[in-house]
Amino acid sequence: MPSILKEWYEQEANSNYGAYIPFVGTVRDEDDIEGLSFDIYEPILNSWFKAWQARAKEKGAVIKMAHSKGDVMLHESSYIAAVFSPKRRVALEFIDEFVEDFKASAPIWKYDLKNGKRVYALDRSTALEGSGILK
Amino acid sequence: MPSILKEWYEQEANSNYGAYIPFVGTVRDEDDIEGLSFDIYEPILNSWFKAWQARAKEKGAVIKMAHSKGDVMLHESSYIAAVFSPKRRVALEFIDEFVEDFKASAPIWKYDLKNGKRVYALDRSTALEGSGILK
Amino acid sequence: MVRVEFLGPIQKEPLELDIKNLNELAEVLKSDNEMQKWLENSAVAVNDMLVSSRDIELREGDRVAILPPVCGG
Amino acid sequence: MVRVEFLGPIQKEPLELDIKNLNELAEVLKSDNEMQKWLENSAVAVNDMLVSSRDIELREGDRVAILPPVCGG
Repeated sequence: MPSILKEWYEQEANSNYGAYIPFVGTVRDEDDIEGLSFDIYEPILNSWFKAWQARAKEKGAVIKMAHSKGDVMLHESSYIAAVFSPKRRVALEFIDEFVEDFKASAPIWKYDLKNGKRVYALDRSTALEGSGILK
Repeated sequence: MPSILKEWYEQEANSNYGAYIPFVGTVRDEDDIEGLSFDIYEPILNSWFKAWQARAKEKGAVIKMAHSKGDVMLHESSYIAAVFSPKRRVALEFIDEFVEDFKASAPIWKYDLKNGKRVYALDRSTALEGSGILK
Repeated sequence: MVRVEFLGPIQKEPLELDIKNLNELAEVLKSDNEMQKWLENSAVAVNDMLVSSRDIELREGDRVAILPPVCGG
Repeated sequence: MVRVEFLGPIQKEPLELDIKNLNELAEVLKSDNEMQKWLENSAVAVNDMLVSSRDIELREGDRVAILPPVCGG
């Protein structure tokens, strides 16, 4: 298990949160890939994440996130997020909204690793909001 | 962090699930309680859980659960569940439905520990479906 | 005989009753002062299956459980 | 000058352009054959803020980023 889940749990051990919901995304063995690879644009990822931290704070919750850069092999975890909240309902809704917005908005690009090459996963990717304004 | 989360993760390490979502419920310090205490009626809990395992299997997912019996002190975890699924959407919906139905349907009774006594938490409890047929 | 058990916070020893159905059980429990408050919000299981109506016949050796409001987690 | 960077899978070196707004940037990129397919599905950030319209003036030293479709997780 990714050790960061334990670290996060210990960070909040005395914060009096009643619900802790991690999300662990793991690279699946499918389509004959050897693994996945990721590019991340950190400046925009960080400001996106700061906005989510502010939303969490408004609800008395805390959100944490980690994402791999570069290659991630089969059955390794590429993405981990977690929400801590006093109440379960807030936590359940928050992890869902956060993970979905992460998929739609985080500036991260995914590549299949096939025969040692990086192949951009265009068909599983989502255009960011506001895309196409230069066309 | 509850070690069972790691055990579950290792059990499914080679199952090729893409999403792992645990839910950890921890006893909060509130209302001057010293902790919580639980009674469990296992025969009905087990059949309820088996029905959920079957629902998970239908969706290609796996669900796991552990709940404390007896006393649980402040900041200790009383309840842990987890879903493993190939896809994130199934996992996010399943953990939410499972945890909510657990609250509404699992035959577990909660007591506040106050001044060393067990006080039944009637005001936070939910009547099971079909309650009142003998009144 | 039918064995009736009271779960969770209901502080009551099990009963062994000579009853044929849940209507008869309801009559017995209604006459019990300490049980009246629980009848409104408690569910009933017969042989560990929750039932949704009183329309249940009981047989020799059946087990009935009375389940007050729950709160796991 | 305005620096234009191409992120993720767009295999293109950064440009230093003498442009005043995103309309001028659009004209430059449309004339670039390898960029045409990306313009339809890419978003634009100015100084690391995503923008939702072309109605943006650019100043000396601004940085523009072109962001193709994403897939985290």
